[in-house]
Amino acid sequence: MQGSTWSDGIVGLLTGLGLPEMLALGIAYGIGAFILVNFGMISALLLIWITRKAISRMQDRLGPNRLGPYGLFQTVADAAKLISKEIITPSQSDFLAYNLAPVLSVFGALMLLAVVPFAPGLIGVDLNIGVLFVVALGSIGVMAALMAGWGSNNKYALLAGFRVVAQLLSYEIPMVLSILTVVLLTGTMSFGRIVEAQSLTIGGLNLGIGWFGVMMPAAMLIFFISSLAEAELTPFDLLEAESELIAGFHIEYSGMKFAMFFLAQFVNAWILSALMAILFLGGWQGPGVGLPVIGPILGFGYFFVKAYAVYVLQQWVRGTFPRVRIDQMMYFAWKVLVPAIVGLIVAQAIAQKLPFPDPVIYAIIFVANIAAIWLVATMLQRYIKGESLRTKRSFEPTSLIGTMQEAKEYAMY
Amino acid sequence: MLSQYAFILIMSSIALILPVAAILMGHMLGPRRPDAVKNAVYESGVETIGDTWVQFRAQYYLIGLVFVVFDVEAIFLFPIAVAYEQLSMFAVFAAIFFVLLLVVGLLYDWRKGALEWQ
Amino acid sequence: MVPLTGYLLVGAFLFSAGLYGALARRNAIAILMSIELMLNAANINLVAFWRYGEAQADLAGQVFAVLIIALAAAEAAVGLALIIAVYRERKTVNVDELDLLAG
Amino acid sequence: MPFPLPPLPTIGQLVFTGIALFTCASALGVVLARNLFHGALALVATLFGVAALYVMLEAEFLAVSQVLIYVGAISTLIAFAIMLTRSMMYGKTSPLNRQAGKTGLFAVLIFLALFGFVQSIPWPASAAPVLANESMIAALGEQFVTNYVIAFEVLGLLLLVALVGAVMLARDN
Repeated sequence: MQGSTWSDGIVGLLTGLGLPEMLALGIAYGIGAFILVNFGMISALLLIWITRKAISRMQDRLGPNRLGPYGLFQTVADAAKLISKEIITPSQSDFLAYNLAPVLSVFGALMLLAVVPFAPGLIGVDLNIGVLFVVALGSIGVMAALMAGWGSNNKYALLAGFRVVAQLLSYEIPMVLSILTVVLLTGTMSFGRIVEAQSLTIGGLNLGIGWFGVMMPAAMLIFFISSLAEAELTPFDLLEAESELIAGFHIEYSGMKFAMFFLAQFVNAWILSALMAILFLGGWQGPGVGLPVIGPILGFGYFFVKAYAVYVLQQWVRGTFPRVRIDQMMYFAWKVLVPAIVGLIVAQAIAQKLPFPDPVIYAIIFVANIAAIWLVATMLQRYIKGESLRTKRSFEPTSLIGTMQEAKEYAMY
Repeated sequence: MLSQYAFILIMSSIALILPVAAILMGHMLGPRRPDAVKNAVYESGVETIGDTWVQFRAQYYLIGLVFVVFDVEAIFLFPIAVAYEQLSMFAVFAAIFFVLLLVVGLLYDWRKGALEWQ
Repeated sequence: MVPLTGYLLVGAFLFSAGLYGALARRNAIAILMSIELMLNAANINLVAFWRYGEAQADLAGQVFAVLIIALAAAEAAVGLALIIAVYRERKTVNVDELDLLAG
Repeated sequence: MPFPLPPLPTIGQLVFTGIALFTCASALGVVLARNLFHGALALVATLFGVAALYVMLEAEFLAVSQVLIYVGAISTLIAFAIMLTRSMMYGKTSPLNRQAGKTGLFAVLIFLALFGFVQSIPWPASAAPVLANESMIAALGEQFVTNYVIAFEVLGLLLLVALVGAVMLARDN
């Protein structure tokens, strides 16, 4: 079905030792899966360190710097602390939902790693429906949030759970549709082939810079914004809004159970950045990946550099933007992102059927993307103008309120 | 193909066992001194009044509704996108018509204010 | 390989369970969930017959099944909206208390 | 005469049995759960089981749409509706109506009839290998907009009507 994969070597070795092929494959898969899952768990420690360092630099602080070089072992200490904490179970919580929720949320995050292509041939499993597999796993996170909110028997947790679900659902649509633009272009849903399609071969040499993000900046931007919302990062972290909802749907969780939600959140954020790198920034593609021996190693490096770069970008946005209100969150998802991406898809679908050579079609898609960005920018500008007018008015003397006509700019919304 | 899903099966069992093991370890290593106040529901220190199952607004349901319809749309568009190279012009228009039908639905909800958070 | 009978029996079980739920539960939402079970039972049979049947290349079973899944989504959306509307009027979703038309 | 041992089950059969038992048990949970939210969780489990059965039948696109639409969308709607109608409040009374006993007997009879019927027909025990999977998804997409284009467009219309109608029904006013 596909070329050589990572499991071939192990299977060959084991069958050479006289094991039946079925068992060899099972052992190989077991080893691979175990490595992947542990990679997810351990990289979360690193991610937390990166996050704290990045955020603190933006806030003119040093961040963790005591334990180990650059404070690298701070998160290890934190994990040790969390593991030795008492796990408090609130009275009247629902045993099934309360205890299953943290497990499921980690499960949903870790399983995503199964389809991430790390390097040429190094992908857990290159499913034909890889893209939809990722989207489908997102629904496990939704269920986990609902279960946690409901199971804790806490009004605030339930309310936050509802808000999380509303937000995740709203931003899942633009995210799925922005992935659809890539699928429409490549005609495949397997991540392996999507990355392979982003090479740029000139004169038999794979330059590896045919990234879709260059051609489809609007789709990439929409994916990035939705991934911020899906990862519950700051412009869209109103689910944790401390002033209203205490701490979100996991308020009643403590110790390791809380740590599980925490871990799932970081792994999720990283995988979303990795997905952006895969879908729009070429994954492991880069100059020199076509070379025989050094190529795969270079590809591995490229992938991680890109994924972590996008992750740091996420943190940058998180460190700079203020939190949106819930009505703005809804407005942005359904009235800005969804129409923009649906329009883009229709434009791209038409462009791809035009009887022109490929470069012309790509140029048309690029122009459509730029137009979409411009449209979204103008719409946002109008919205912000209306908002700032409203803010200004709410500070005017009360005697004037009611006597004034509604401003035209604001009345549009 | 089934061997690919064997990997998914193996990995999902590992991905389930690991968090369970971590939580059980937390249970074993951590102290265990529950009391009534500690186990009480946390509402910023204020005593809980009434039931948790307060009435929720229908807005949440409306979001779910629009989501369901667009989710179904997306699931149909993905195989069409995979097959896109081989499609005839008629098929392409059928697909675009399908998308436009749902856009009409979105516009209707927009006009009716179902997408606003009141 | 698993014989076709296995899939059909799972389908039969889901159908019977759904039937029981649809007829015996009092809560309208529970009835809706039971109906979803019955739809799933039908879907299992469709896909199983497609897989074990002669005309695999036709994909009719799969197309039907996807259409039914989408149909179930529409049904659930409208059905639950109805239940919510009824709840708003009558403050109950127990079907044996909803006897407006019984006179 | 030695008693003939049945052949050892293959791995596929073992996995199938596990999935089938899981699915049936959670289906029972759906209809019998006193707590409606537990019923919804059992429904999610059942739907996952059915998706796994689709994978066993090598219909992976169907499996993933099952998870996406049923688990991701419909179950969420059901959970929302449970909260909105405060159905948790009915936990004290019986979840079953007066005719539950008769209905249970009826359902068991139906299952037995189906069981006997299914057993009585010599179904094929194995199937031809499925066609290459990537091309199957493409073929599926092509079928939607060629052979089944009417059904496809009608479905689009139905979704539109559902969207409009359900929003009208569910809005607070």
